[in-house]
Amino acid sequence: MNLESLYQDIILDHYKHPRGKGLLENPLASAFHVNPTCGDEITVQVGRNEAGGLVIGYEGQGCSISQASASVLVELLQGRSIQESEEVRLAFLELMHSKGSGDPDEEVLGDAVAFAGVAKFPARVKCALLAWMALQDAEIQAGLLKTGEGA
Amino acid sequence: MNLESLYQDIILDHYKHPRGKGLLENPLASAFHVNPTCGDEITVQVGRNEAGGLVIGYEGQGCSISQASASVLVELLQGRSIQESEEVRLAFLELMHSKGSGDPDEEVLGDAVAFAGVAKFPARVKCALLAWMALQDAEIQAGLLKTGEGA
Amino acid sequence: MTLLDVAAIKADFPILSTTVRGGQPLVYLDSGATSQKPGVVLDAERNFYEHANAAVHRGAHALAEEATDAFEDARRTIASFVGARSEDLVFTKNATESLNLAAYAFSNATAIAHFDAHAVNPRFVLKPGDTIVVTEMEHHANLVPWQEVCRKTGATLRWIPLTDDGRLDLSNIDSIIDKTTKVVSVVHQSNILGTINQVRFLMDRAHDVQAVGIIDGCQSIPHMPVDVVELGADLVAWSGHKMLGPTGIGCLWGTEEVLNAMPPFLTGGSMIQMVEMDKSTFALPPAKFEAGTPMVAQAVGLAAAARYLDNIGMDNVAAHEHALTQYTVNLLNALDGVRIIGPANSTDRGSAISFVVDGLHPHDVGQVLDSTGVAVRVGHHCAWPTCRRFGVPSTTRISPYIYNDFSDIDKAVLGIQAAQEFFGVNA
Amino acid sequence: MTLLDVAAIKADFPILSTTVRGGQPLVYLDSGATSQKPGVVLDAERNFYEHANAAVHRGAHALAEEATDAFEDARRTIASFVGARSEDLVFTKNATESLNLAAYAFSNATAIAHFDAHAVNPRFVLKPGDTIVVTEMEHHANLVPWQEVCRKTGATLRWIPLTDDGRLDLSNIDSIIDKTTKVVSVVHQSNILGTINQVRFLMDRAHDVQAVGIIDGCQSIPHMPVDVVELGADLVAWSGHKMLGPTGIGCLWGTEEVLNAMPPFLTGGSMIQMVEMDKSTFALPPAKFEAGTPMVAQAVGLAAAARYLDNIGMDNVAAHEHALTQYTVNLLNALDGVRIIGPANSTDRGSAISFVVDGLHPHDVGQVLDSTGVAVRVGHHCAWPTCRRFGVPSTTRISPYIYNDFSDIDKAVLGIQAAQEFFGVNA
Ligand SMILES: Cc1ncc(COP(=O)(O)O)c(C=O)c1O
Ligand SMILES: Cc1ncc(COP(=O)(O)O)c(C=O)c1O
Repeated sequence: MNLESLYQDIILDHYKHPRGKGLLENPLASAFHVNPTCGDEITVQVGRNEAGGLVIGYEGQGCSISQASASVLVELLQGRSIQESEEVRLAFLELMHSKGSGDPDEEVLGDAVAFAGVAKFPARVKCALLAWMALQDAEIQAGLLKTGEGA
Repeated sequence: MNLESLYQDIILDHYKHPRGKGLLENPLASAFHVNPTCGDEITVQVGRNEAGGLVIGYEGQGCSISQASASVLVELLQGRSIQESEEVRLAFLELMHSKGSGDPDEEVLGDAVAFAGVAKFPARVKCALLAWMALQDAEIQAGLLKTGEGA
Repeated sequence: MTLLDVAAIKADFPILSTTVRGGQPLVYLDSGATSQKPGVVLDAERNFYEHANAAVHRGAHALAEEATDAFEDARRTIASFVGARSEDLVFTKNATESLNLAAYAFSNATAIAHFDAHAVNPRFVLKPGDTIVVTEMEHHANLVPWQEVCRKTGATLRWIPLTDDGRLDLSNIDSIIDKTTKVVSVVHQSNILGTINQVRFLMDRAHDVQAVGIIDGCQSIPHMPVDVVELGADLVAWSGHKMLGPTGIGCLWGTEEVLNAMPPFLTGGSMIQMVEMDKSTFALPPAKFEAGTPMVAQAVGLAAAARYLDNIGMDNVAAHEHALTQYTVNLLNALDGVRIIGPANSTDRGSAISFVVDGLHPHDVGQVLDSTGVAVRVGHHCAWPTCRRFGVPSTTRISPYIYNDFSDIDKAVLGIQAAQEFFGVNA
Repeated sequence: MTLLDVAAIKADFPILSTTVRGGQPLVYLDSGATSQKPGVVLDAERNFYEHANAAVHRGAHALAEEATDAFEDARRTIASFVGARSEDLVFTKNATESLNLAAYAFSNATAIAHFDAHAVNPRFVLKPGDTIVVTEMEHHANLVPWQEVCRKTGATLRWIPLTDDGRLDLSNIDSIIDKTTKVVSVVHQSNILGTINQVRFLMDRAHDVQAVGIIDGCQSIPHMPVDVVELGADLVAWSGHKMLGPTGIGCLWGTEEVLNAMPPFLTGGSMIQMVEMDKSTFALPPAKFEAGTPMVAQAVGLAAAARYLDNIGMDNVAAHEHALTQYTVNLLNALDGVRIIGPANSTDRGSAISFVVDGLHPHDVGQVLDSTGVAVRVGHHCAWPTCRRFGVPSTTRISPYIYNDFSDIDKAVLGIQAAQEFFGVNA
């Protein structure tokens, strides 16, 4: 049993008590992504607050990993600058593609370090990335990010 | 070397000195067949003489086996009744599908018994049958034979 | 127990004695996706490569003859496995290609008819107003190709809806299959619900209105005795890899009449009669539909698989699976918080059994099972609209085969309970 | 001798130590049709089945992950063998399917545009007056599919003619590739003549007129270093079985832009993004073009073949074949009554060498060679119009590969002389 390395308590907690779930009133852009193998879906919306920071809303249905990952994303990036959030997003991408050999920086990734174990399960990496890919897409649509950056 | 079992003298003789080659003036029907793997082609034509016997003409180009077989066919069947010629044709078909284990009846098959060795070379069976399939086709077109009979 | 000597059968499959996830013995319950291969199938393929490999139907040398013989012997073996003539059996790369081949007969004939109506058989020419009928339980492979035909011809797709217990709802069948219908293409046994459909009835209905009748036999031919001729269809498609055969080979059986009437699909070498720079004529079936160098070694492997199944006896395979189905359905029905999607009994249903667990996502159920060595499939099983029909995003599916026994099912059930426990959703 | 240690290479191929026709050691000179397979390729396939077999891209259990990894690793290996990104490499069952996939992009887009012009990229929509350009030395696989596109769209087929020494006659190229041209699809190395064509020049011409440029790389990729990106084409097709890989797998490489712009071909599972009963959206390439359960074991086998060739070094393969070509051409030129069909020298030509013998039919030449254990191909080599161009019904073809040496060629030449003797046509 290596279930605990995948389903860390932080993940289960975010799954059961998702943070910041809900859609925005006036999003700049909205991206709907599905995982075509399992049907999991997520809508991620972005806007900006007065200070220029990111405002993120989301809705979705799916497995514990995909839903917890969306919740962690919002908790981590809500209100941050585009530049800061890109740094976190890229670090998360790197961690997920590390096949489990990554050495995640908790300073940057916060609760998202809990996903380190997911990287050992290639079939679940897509679940963990679902919200993050949708975020990138929404940011590109909103003109906050250029196409192809860091993808 | 088992070349001699394939290329019996009779076959080489018919190849070098084809009998009855040439087209008919007023055929009842004409069938053009090709071997799509090698491009060998034959046209077989049928008519009937006053006694009701078969009149056969042909033209073609191809390997020794296909050309000798056409020559043997004409020599054997020219002037015979439809019924007799069917008997020979079916006996030849059987011999060709015998994989070399056939015991050909020289009374029925005449020079065509020389093709017994060809039956051991699956890739050449088609060559040997080319004229005989075209004959059947021409006979069906001419109304001398019903579709599917013995095929 | 059941009729089969499962321990002996298991020993024939090298992979079934391996372990996964750090030492867990593998319990493979995902045969609906793909089956495992017995050693005899792997041996047959290798033996072909080591002794007879050459291009088929094109060469005249000794190896080419042996390769051609091996290929055509394989065709005869596989044809006779389903009660067919070998002339009526077309090899493809998988069932998806087989179904696309059927679908393209319609879009190709329709396109050619624009320029040369006499060159095609009118049965295959579609126009706006024509309808194509499928069911709401099709695998994407028997749905998307027909959507595409509609996009290309203006025809309309209709489908037979489902009842809540996962059967075809035939109450309005006369308004679904009607005079406008040109194709009826239905799955024999659903890969997600397990339902076995009354295909003979539907094929007869298709023929009543002169439609072409097609059956997706992917989940029936590996699991029960099937005589394709008796199904009453014009075309039947299935895959080799789900019946112990290699990947990369599928089959399409058709009646002589319909195979002759269909235009070719893939074109190129070995499917022609004559070729000139600006026009070609085509060979007779099955060659007409087998352009290019075929999957020769895979055909030889699949023939070995058919012989292996024949030795067990397809009646015995079906009886064995029926017993497993009954056992599984009963256990799942007894589990709190577990709901079967599809028939919740073992009447007219095969061994693919989908279910959902209250409060748990199938991915998470599957992951817990996996951590105990039990391999099941989670997701929409390429039948996404069927999931939607039952209001679930996806399911977990147990699909046993000849190498599974009751103890494998027990392990799966224990895993489901472990998942409920782990995620704290015990009923 | 040449650069390669042929004896050591031969020992890697189990079939090459077998005998044929009652004890004759096999001399395999038919690699243009299909190559033999080294043990490492057979081992890789078997190892996959025995340790990792499962459905790819669909499952989440341990085996499914291993199978998916094996499949995608294979894609990376094969892509890097031809200098490509793995995202741009599509697996098919053979080159014929790859070329049909390309051709169907045009007929499908054209049919869809009838009903929904916005749903397709206009580059792929054809109409009467548009032209498709091929050459007079195409394999049927790169000719018949385009004839079929013309039948379905009203477009016209044009071809680049040949010179008497078997080269492309480019003297009128500007009137062949012109503003009406939407596709230029040409063979890189002819399988019948051996000619290596100036594909870069032709692809650039294609792009000058905004046509899609396609290369049939079946006979080049196995035999010389090829960087598909540098060829300048939009799409490049080839087969696995001619480059030491298993039967049942082919490749289509494409630029990201063109693969994205093409409509899907085969549709069904694994190539979708979302499916509803009446409409679907599609995945990105390469998945978009890989409907159904793929040829997983074959991809793994082909990757082993690519590694095997990489270990030898494609430069060395090409140099070796060049030496064999030179040797063969010289010997054939020196034989009375023998005429090479194709370039009669070794400049810009590969090792497939066709010839005719005065007074002898190729079938009979091949048969005599076969009786001495030498396997060559006879017939029109699926390039029937090319035969007609040279006024011959068919040819005999010697096509050596890495496991052949000069002594194999010597045996073939002895066989030709024996045939002349046997049939009494000695010059
Ligand atoms: C030049 C060329 N193109 C296309 C093909 C077709 O390849 P396949 O039969 O593997 O589809 C071949 C080989 O037969 C070939 O030599
Ligand atoms: C019912 C059904 N139809 C079609 C298919 C498609 O088969 P394949 O993926 O082998 O083409 C499958 C399996 O995936 C299936 O279960």
